[in-house]
Amino acid sequence: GCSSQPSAGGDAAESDTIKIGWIGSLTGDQAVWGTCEFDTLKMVVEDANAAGGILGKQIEVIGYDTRGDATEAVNAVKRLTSQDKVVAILGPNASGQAISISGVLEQMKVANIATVATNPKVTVNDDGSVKPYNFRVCFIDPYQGAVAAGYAADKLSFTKAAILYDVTSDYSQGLTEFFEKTFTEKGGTIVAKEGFKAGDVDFRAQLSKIKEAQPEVIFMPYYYKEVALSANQARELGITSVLMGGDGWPSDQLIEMASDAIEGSFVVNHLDFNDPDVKPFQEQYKAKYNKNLELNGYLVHDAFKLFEQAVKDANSTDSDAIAKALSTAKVEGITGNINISPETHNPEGKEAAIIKITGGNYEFQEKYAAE
Amino acid sequence: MIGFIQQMINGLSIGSVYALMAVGYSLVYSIMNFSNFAHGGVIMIGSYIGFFCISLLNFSFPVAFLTAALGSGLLAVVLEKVAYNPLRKRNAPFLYFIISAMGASIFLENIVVATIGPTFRTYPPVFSATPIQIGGLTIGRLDVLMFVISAISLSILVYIIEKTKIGLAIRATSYSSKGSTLMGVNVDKVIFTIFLLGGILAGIAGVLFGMKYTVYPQIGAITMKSFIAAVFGGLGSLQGAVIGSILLGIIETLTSGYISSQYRDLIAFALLIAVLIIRPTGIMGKSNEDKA
Amino acid sequence: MDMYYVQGILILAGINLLTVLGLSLLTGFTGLFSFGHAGFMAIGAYMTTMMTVKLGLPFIPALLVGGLSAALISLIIGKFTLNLKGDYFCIATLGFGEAIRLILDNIQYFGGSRGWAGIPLYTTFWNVMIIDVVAIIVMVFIINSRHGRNMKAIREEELASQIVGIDVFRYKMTSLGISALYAGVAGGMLAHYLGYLQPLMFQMVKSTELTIIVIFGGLGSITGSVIGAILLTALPEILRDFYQWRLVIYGLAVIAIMISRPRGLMGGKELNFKFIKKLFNKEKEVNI
Amino acid sequence: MSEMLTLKNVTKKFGGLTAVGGVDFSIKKGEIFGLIGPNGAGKTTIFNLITGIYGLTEGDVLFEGKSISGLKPFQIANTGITRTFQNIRLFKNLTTYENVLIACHKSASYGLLDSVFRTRKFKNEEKLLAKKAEDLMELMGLTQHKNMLASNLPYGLQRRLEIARALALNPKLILLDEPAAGMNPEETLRLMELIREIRDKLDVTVLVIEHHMDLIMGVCDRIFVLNFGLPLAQGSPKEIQDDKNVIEAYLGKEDE
Amino acid sequence: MLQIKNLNVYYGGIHALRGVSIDVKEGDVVSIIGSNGAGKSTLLNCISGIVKPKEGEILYKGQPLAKAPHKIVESGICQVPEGRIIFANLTVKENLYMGAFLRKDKDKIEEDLKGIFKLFPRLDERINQVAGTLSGGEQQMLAMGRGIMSNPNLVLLDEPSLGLAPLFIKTIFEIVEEIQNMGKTILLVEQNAYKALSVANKAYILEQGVVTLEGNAKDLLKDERIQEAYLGKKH
Ligand SMILES: Nc1ncnc2c1ncn2[C@@H]1O[C@H](COP(=O)(O)OP(=O)(O)OP(=O)(O)O)[C@@H](O)[C@H]1O
Ligand SMILES: Nc1ncnc2c1ncn2[C@@H]1O[C@H](COP(=O)(O)OP(=O)(O)OP(=O)(O)O)[C@@H](O)[C@H]1O
Ligand SMILES: [Mg+2]
Ligand SMILES: [Mg+2]
Repeated sequence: GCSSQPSAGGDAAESDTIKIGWIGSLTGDQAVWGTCEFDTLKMVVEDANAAGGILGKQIEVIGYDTRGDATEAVNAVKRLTSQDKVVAILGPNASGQAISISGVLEQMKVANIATVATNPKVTVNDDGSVKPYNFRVCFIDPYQGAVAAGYAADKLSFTKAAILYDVTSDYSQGLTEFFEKTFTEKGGTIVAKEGFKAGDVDFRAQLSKIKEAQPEVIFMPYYYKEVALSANQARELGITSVLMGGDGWPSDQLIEMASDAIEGSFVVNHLDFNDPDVKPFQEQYKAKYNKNLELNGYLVHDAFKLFEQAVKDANSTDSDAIAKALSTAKVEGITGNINISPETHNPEGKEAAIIKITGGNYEFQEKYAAE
Repeated sequence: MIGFIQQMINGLSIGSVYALMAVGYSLVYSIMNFSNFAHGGVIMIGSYIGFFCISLLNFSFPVAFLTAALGSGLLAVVLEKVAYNPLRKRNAPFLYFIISAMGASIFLENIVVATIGPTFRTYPPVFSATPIQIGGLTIGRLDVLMFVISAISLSILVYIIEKTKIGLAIRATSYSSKGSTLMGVNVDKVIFTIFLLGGILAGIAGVLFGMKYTVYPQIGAITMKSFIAAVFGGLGSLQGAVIGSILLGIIETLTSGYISSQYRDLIAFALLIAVLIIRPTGIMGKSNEDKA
Repeated sequence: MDMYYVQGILILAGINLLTVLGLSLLTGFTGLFSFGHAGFMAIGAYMTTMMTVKLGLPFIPALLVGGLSAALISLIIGKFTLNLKGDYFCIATLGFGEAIRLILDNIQYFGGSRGWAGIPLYTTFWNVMIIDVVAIIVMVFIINSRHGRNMKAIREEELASQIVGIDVFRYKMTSLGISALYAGVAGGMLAHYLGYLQPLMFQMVKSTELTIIVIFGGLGSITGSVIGAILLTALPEILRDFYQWRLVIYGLAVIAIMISRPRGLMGGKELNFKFIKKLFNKEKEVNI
Repeated sequence: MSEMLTLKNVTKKFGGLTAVGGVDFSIKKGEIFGLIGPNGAGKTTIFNLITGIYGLTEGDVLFEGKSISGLKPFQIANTGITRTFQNIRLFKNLTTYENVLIACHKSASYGLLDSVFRTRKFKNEEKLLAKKAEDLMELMGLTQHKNMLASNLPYGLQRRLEIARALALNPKLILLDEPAAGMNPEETLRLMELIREIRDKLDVTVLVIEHHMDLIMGVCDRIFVLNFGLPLAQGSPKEIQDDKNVIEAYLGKEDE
Repeated sequence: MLQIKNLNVYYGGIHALRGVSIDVKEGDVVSIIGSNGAGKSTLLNCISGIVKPKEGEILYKGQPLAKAPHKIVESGICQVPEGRIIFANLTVKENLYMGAFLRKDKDKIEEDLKGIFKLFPRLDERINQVAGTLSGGEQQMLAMGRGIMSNPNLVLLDEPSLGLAPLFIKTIFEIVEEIQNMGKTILLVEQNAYKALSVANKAYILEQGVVTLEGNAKDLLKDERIQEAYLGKKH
């Protein structure tokens, strides 16, 4: 027969390995981030295993590609939870996938720790109640948008801002919404708000229009490939405004692709890349994969640390027990202290790092929190 | 006013990007009567070939350019042999060609992801990045180059197709390959030529693209725009493809600049439909309304 | 294989199948090629969800509303574009699909591009199967009637169809409408399977995938569509362990089937047609 | 009112070329009417004008007293005019049977919902359609090729299938564009009988274009001759055969 | 000139030609007569290389015929196909130039073009018209003209009189004779058996894929069986 009774967790407790799952984009236009995230996770897990594993058990990672597609994410999670019987899932690197899997997680009683899924809806329902099996280690869109706007208005004293954003991206739209809200609340004006569509490579039409509005700062809340292209094109058109962005920016690739154009820009980030504590981690990754570490790597590292902590707290490898432990877990990660709030399943009070790009480097300015 | 002129320049330059892709695409369409959705994949490969020639093998720019053009030409020919030729031999309907092309496109994109990796790659600077400035207007050097190359390749192709014997054979074959076989045309050779030319154009486009927009596995996706542009202009007509591309570029920028950038594609699409309602075969398309 | 996981795939295959059936009518039987069916799915998905979430309608009526809205929109689109030939129509539908997505991206009432979360999970294995079976029966009945035959005639030769008195435009509209209805219902089911909606789900790639299934299965074959939907939904799942390589294999598989079986898997034929027919006869006895 | 079809000053220009200029004739009910003329005289164009495939530049076409100009081809077909094509246009990838069956569709009236619910009406009418298609194939001698794809039929049979398909509409008027092309004299003779049979048994008026004079002279009641798009002569076969202009422009001298 | 031995052709399950053997002498007009579906076009298509026989041998000037259709044309065999297959998207003139595709002798081509226009003045009048809009008969003339333009040694004519006005059919057969006088060999498939036999030196009767009768054309013209089956009651 085809009984659809969920049958996860259970027997996993008796085995002597702990299986964890990972999902994310290994193909499609988000593959850069997904690939780095998965690679980093494998590396971190190797280290953990070398150090004796968790509760004396070795850890095994099973990762599946989602192509950035919500439907695929659901399939992958069904497979991870029911067939591979993982005790928790890390990833994915986008909110859409993280939201769509919550039904399966609840059915199978397996927790997910999202890495860079910044949409508030990932962990809470529409009515404000928290989803029992969804967690994350990053701060959320409203926070990031507010930080950027607050910093631009209060610290940099800008009053005229323009926004260029990706209409089709939930991430970009989220940041835009909250940047706009906070910035105007603080007395600034949005002099231009222009959109483009994922996959676009030419932004000169929008930028020409922005140029005419003469903003002091242009907020560019999207990923670094588009950032590089649009920043270069902006400078080409003679735009001299300061550029500002979110956590889609930080990457060595960005510097490579648009070093001059982004000079003097401000970025809201999760951490300070030049922090001496972070360096060894970056170098280890670089040595192992001969690629530069992307932001996702830091966050998946923290997600794993959080998971490790929860298993220890629960003193069990039962998926449900891990989920319970996660909702109060505390851990010190490379992106800051992560204190999961039981009400929101977000890392509360996580401060953002403000970074300025100077001389082709990400220079840490200060920790900054929106009120 | 300056703003408007700048927008026109932007439009023209985006249009010539589309045109560069649309010509190669339209060329294949004009003879095979199907939309070669793998064209974007070939462009992408061309872009990678150029990139590796310059950055890994330290080829000079012209040599790299040539290698990329020939490499893509070769790839297009191989693609034809593998994915289309068997269909052609069986007189399969055009839909099957399209699907085969889609399969090829998925294959190309993902083989690059799986082997070379998904990272973005930046061409080393070949041209001075500083644009030409004329009285407050900016014109990118690469844009000018693209425009010139589109114009040249279009002229050459139009000459070949309309004035030469092989061009005549190409047009005849596009209507009936049985008929032209009976006239002694080596249809395989004609198709080989077409794909080679189309591939070379794709390679050229790929390198220019890579320089302008960086190289990554999905870069071929922009060909969708040139496909639309080719329809705008009238499928199978090379001139139409270029006119459609330039028009689409200008419409897009003017919409972004003066109406709404958020709804740009919606408006461009509405205009496309309007054009097609008035001229069901695009601007330059001949209505090959056959006689009853 | 765990049934929970397998069922998940079957549900998705069933949802895909629903759209593919509609698309098969349009492409396989009427000869119109659409790149915009993900758009109709999107309309169905959002309308159905609006009905269940905002207006509190039960699932099945909501699905009908979703399907009918998609059909209605398709008729409006069709009015303007069905006179276009071949690739021109194809591009028009492609533009439409992208336009729908762009509009949804900008409608904050539906969550914009940030998506719509918290949709109740009404879609189950059984309701998908039942709807599929009904959908297949209805489709086979339509195709094996004068209406279906007229559509085939249009696919073959438009002018000759006119001359034997077939209102080509009306039949194209009918075919488009029915196929959009199917897509709309499928969209609604998808929304209530995932519990989340985002315009991103209805990218052109989705339309492409659907078309690939239809042609993979064989134009003008319902059996082909069924087998194609199951096979091509399952294939990426079977290949899951191959990470990045699975889409490479998928692409190769598509080319391989096209060149080795240039009429698609079923080559326009119906598998065990007699069997299905027998099945229908039984159905009828129950019905009447 | 026995006038079935009337052409009044029918004119068609393609750019500068007048393919048909000021043609007037009318066909009576039950007639077999021949339309002849040299190649490129405009005969097929007249068919295209009558069936609505081309729009008239000038003039009017009346069918049973009512103007049909401006109607769409399918509407004209539904008033009772149908045709065959000079360049055969069958539903190529469908079988002979399906080709005929499709064309029978107007003999049924069940709707989409009837077919979905397989109502009694559906079943009865489907049986009727099948029967009718079989009869027509029998009449045209196509029964043994029932399940062959139309595109694989030999040329001559394709022509007969076109006629069968046209008859399936129960037309009042059928236009045949060179039905005997590609048939040998023997087959042409059979076709002549068939045309008479169509008129007598099925009560269909026939307008036929042909270059086989045996056929035209053998079956037509009246003949209209066109030359360079203009009327050249009109009359009984005898009159036409003896018409000096017609001989000079079209028939040539008998050489035997 | 052309020798066909024991040709067998299948279309899927259909056995279209069953052991057909034919001999064509240089300079002859050879007619092939048969009812619809007898396999006449199939035979010509085999010679042109478009249809591949399952069995059998075709010798041209004593050598096995080339495989690729375009090579066959190169060796001097040209078919004027049934149903014309003109290039509907090209103009009349371009169609004629396509006929001369393999020829290199530019001046001679222009000369031949003039010759064609003399044979078919109508084509001259329509020289820049898109061929797809020509009348049926005009298309047939174009197909003939295009065939002649390739200056072949062996011409395969598949029902050249199809759709032509009576006056013009005469012309077509005059042209056939004229081509023969130019020293070319012709293989003619015709429904108009009377005319076909009148111009031919030799003829074959093809019935359901089998040659049932062959012989001197003038003799066959008098043959009772032929008169009954193919010439109609009178002619
Ligand atoms: N769409 C068109 N555009 C331009 N000229 C056309 C078109 N259709 C027909 N003609 C021209 O009009 C004339 C009449 O053509 P039509 O097909 O009616 O001739 P026809 O009498 O049927 O000749 P045939 O006996 O050879 O079939 C021809 O000279 C043809 O070239
Ligand atoms: N492509 C094909 N597929 C299947 N059967 C075919 C095909 N082409 C021809 N046939 C069959 O082969 C037989 C011979 O056909 P062919 O066209 O050679 O006849 P023909 O003598 O030229 O007839 P006609 O006088 O009507 O032109 C016929 O029975 C026909 O149905
Ligand atoms: Mg005609
Ligand atoms: Mg034949």
